[in-house]
Amino acid sequence: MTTEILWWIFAAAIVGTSAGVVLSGTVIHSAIFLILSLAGVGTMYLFLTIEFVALVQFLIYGGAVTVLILLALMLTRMGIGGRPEPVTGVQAPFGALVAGALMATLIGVAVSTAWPGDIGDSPAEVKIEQIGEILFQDFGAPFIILSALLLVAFIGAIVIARQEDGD
Amino acid sequence: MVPLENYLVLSGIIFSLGVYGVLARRNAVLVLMSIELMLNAVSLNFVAFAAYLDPDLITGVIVAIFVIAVAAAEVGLALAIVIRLFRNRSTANVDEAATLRW
Amino acid sequence: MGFDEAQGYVLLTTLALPLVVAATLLFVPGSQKMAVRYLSAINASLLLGLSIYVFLAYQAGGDPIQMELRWAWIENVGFLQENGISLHLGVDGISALMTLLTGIVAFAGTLVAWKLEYRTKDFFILMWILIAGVYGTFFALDLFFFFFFYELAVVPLYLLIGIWGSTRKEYGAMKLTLMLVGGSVGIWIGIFAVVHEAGLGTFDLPTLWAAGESGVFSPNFQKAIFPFFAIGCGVLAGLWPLHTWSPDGHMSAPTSVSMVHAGVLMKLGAFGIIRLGIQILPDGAEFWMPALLVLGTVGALYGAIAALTQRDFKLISGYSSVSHMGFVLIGLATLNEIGMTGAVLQMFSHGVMTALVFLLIGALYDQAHTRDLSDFGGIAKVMPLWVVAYVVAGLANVGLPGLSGFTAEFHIFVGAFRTYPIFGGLAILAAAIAAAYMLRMFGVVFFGPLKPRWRDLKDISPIEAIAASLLIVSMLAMGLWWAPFTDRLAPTILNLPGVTS
Amino acid sequence: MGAEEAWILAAVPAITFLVLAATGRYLPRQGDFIGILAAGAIFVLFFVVLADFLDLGEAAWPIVNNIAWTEIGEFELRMGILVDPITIVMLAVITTVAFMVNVFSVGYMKGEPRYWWYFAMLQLFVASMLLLVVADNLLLLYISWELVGLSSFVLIGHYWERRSAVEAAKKAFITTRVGDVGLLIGIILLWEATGTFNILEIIEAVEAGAVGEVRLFVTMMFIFLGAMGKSAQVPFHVWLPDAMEGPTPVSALIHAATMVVAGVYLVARLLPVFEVAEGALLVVTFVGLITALFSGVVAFAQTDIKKVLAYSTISQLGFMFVALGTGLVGVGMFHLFTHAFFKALLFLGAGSVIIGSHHHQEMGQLGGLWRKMPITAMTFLIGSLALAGLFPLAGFWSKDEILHAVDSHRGAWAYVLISVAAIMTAFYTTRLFIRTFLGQPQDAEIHSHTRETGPIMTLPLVFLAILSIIAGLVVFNGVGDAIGFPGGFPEFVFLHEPERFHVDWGLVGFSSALFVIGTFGAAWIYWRGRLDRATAAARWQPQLSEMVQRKFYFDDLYQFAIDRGVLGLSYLVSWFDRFAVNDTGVDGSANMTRYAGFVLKHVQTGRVPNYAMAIAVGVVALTLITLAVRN
Repeated sequence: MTTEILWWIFAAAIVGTSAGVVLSGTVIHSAIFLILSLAGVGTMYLFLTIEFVALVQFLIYGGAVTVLILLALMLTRMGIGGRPEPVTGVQAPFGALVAGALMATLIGVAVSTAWPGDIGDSPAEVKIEQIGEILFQDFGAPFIILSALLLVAFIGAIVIARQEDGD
Repeated sequence: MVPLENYLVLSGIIFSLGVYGVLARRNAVLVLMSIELMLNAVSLNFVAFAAYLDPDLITGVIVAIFVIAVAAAEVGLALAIVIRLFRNRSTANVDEAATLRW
Repeated sequence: MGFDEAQGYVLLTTLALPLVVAATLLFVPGSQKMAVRYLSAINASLLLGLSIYVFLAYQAGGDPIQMELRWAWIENVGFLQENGISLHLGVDGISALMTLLTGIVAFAGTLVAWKLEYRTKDFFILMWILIAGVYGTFFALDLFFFFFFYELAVVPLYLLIGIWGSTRKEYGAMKLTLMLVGGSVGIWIGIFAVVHEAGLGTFDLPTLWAAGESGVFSPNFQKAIFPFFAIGCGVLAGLWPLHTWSPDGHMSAPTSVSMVHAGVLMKLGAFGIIRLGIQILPDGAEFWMPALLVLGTVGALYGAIAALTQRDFKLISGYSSVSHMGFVLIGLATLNEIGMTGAVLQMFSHGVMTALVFLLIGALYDQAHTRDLSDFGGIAKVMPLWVVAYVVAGLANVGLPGLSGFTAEFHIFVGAFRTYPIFGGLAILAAAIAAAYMLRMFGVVFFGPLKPRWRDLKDISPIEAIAASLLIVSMLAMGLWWAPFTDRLAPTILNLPGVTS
Repeated sequence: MGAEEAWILAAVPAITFLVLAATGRYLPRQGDFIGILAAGAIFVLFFVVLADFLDLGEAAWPIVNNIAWTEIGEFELRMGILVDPITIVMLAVITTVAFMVNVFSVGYMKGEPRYWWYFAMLQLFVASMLLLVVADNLLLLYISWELVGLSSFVLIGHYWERRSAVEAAKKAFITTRVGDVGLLIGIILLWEATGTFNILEIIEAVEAGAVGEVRLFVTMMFIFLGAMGKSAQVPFHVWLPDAMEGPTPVSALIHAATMVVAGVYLVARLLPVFEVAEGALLVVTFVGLITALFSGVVAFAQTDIKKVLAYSTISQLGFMFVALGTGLVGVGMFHLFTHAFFKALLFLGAGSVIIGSHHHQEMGQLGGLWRKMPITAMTFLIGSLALAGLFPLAGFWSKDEILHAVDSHRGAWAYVLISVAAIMTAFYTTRLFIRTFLGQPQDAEIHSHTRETGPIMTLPLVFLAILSIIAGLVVFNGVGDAIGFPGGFPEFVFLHEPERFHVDWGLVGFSSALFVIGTFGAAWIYWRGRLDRATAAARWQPQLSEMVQRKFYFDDLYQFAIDRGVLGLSYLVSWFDRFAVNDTGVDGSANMTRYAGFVLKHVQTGRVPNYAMAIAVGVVALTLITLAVRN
């Protein structure tokens, strides 16, 4: 029972912070909301008893990604002051409409579908060993390719962002 | 206990908020953040399915890990582009960058 | 290795030789123009020899398809089953004759390109790819390779015209390529529809023909699919009103490309109508043939009438090609033995005749740099051989007995009268108009007083004369003694489904 | 060699043609002697064939010899030769005239351009003409029919530096080709009905009633179109007078004696079929009559010697058709036979005049040549009298036969009209002779330079003159018997029953009366080169005179039809092709595509949010559609 109440609280927090990300007028606020939202999703993984993913979520998202974003904000001097200008584009109302429709669809599908298995049960516990085994045995090749992708992406990022002569 | 539907609905809401952000906001960094929201929603979906429907073959969890890793790469690259854009055009507003046009 | 199989390798050699030469030419330095020319000339002679061999070795009384060779390529994969896609070669009477035509025209075309100076090597590479495509289409007994080679023949044209052409070459090349490729789309759709409907998981033509005869394709299916083949191939065959690439394309194309194009490539279209349309979908052919007949007749008359007042040599030839290919369609549309034999004879006849015409126009244009009829006058004085050759070609065009045009047209007329007398009469009328436009051109250009500015024109060179005489001999051969041709064609054609005697 | 190998007659000049065309220009004398040798050879060979033919005897006629040519299913074609009395008559005419013309040409064409080519083409013509008359099937006949047309085209256009010659050649080829369309259609229709091209088999089948009445009539009309074109019958006659642009010996050979009678030959050959086709022969008579009268009138107003002769030829061809129209093949062939000699003579005589007077052929510039060119004048006189029908020259007998045939087979109307035509013949012939050879020289300058031509030209004239005198006598039974034939001409060439010729003195008197009226009429007007009466006649009826001089406006009408009709249509079609089919249809669709691209490119704003929006809308829409479909 306690878990459920906690879940609802966290769920509400996630929705609130996510809304904060997209609605907030200041970019720096959005960034902070994003950190909170990501952390909230991390707790959701805890609720699902998959601690490893939660850990990864906290470390990588909460740590690395948000730091990157903040760094970018600083480099582009966007978060700080600046001219007051509309934060949303011209197609914002239409975007809201589409997003709303999408939300309605997704919720509708989620609720109306009869999911197989006994949904009332709590989720199965997943051990880290299990994840490790599957990750390194069944998904060995994708894992390696992924690491290559990361490498390429970061080299690419460096190349793109590098200050060139004459810039 | 919390049923599967709750997770799905939650992830749907987050995803839709992300979509709204992508469609509505002008700032490139914010668009990027919205994309992160969407990715998170998807990860949550995967993990929830994995935990409820397929506890033995926890492929969904693996996918979530991959998503996080790819997201990290993507953010790095995207932010580099944003910095570049800002440096060249002094703006990070996506609707002012129209070089994709014919 | 049995004899017939060994002959299959003759076909393979004929097909591969131009490709090998094209590949070899890649490694010849572009500055070595004479080497390129000699290599091409040797290749052309070999191909001519092989083509003559294929034609003569085709046994008139034997199996319909001879010299078969099959190399399996993709089978038992996905929906493909036994012999799914295989390099299946073979000739029947029709393709044997077309092979001969290709050999002759390619040989003549190569000789004519002798004096080409601009990017000689690239020209010949493309030319040989084109020729290989032509041979491949005539040999292929597999729908996939049929289409593959068909496209292989069509695509180099764009470059050949675009790079080496004249008058409005980009326009001509683009129009020609777009229209032909548009037609190809129709063929491709048709091919897939047929393969899917047959459900045999194979592109093998003989298998599909057999399937067609056992009634796999319902009449309604045939009626629905036949137009794809007929129009798709018809574009290349100059089917009215999809002919307009012909005058413009010919006007732009360089001489030897015009020769090969009008001489052989247009025949691929008619050949495709037989191979794909009539042979796979006889019921559809029967249903649509009256329409094709009307279009053919309109084309025959229309081309002839339009040619009456043209002022450009090549436009006259372009329109007369439309007219002559109209005869081919009339012949095919009769769906009887004589008419269709005539149609195939006409394909050959028009091929050599039009190749000769373009050869001569090219020889004149190279010196005069104009093709306007009214610029000329009395050039028989300075170019007697040229004029004699042109008159021979023109008379073949007119359908004068003793030359191939008559043999072909006569069979078409007889066939047409058998099924559709009125259209037969109209076809004869179109042939009579041909006399008017040809003689008009003769009168204006060749005869009358010689205009002083043309006093220094030179007659055709020995190399061109060799090419021209080969073509003239072919025309005379068919015009005087046509039994070797009809003997090979008639059994094949009677063997086609839905063809009456 | 016997009659079965009559094809050799055609092969000899064919080979000569190849030799001359290939090597003629390099040979001494440009190879003219080869041409003469070949012509002489076939002239001799003809007698060999004839002897063999007569030896074989009537029972063996017609002699047939053919080989398989092609076979396409049931469509079987055999090519070969057919020698029967009609063929023999044609062979006699062709070989004789061809020989004479070849010899004459040596003199006439001396120093002319492309001398060797001229001789080569002459041989090609002779070869095709001989092939035409020995052909045993209509296809081979059609092939050689076209080939003679071709050689005629080339020879008319021999002086192709002259624009008028080129135009004339073109006109000749195209006009006859219009008729040939009919001929080819007719041949194919006959094949459709009988399943064969073989002439004898066709006749047999038709007589057995294989073809329906209406169909047969239509078919024969198509075939007759071909004959009309080749034989220059109204309204296809326009090419023949223009064809006089060719060298004069060519006119003698092709446009008087041989090629133009191919149409007559064709009708004679298929006469049994025409007979079966109800009404077809009436049409033949009718066309012949109209032509005979029409061109007789036009000949009055011509001032060019060759043009007069050309219209005379047209008129005489009309006579032949009239004769065939009565169903008497012997009569028609007989006139063909005699006409060939005296008309060739007249043309060659005209050629001699042209050479003698240094290329003048307008009667207005000649006159009084009698003294200057005695041999030419004498032979020309014989030819003229034969043409006009003086007893007992060749033309008299054949014309007599025609009158007789018309009298007995067609009504009085035809008899009257053909008599009028005969008077006209005598009239224009006399006019031609008087104005050319008698009276005062119209142009003293020309007259003073005129010389008689050499023996190479006068000898053929003399030879033909002799033939013009005696050729008519073969009509007599006794003459025929004496030289080995089964009898006189009508007993040799006949359709159903041989007919013995009897002199009908009443008819002789009538015919001579026609001759006298015509001749003396012309003499009264033109005697001694006076033109005042002729001018007075012209002034009396200026419109009529104008009409005759303009040849009843046929040429103008055709020119109008071609310029406004055919060429106009061609411009229309070309315009349609360029603007409707190409610019609108083909380029139009290309431009549509381009325009669509121009318009639709604005969808590509280049702004990422817009694209994202599109994606989102698409996703939502697809999801909803999927759901809708699934439920």
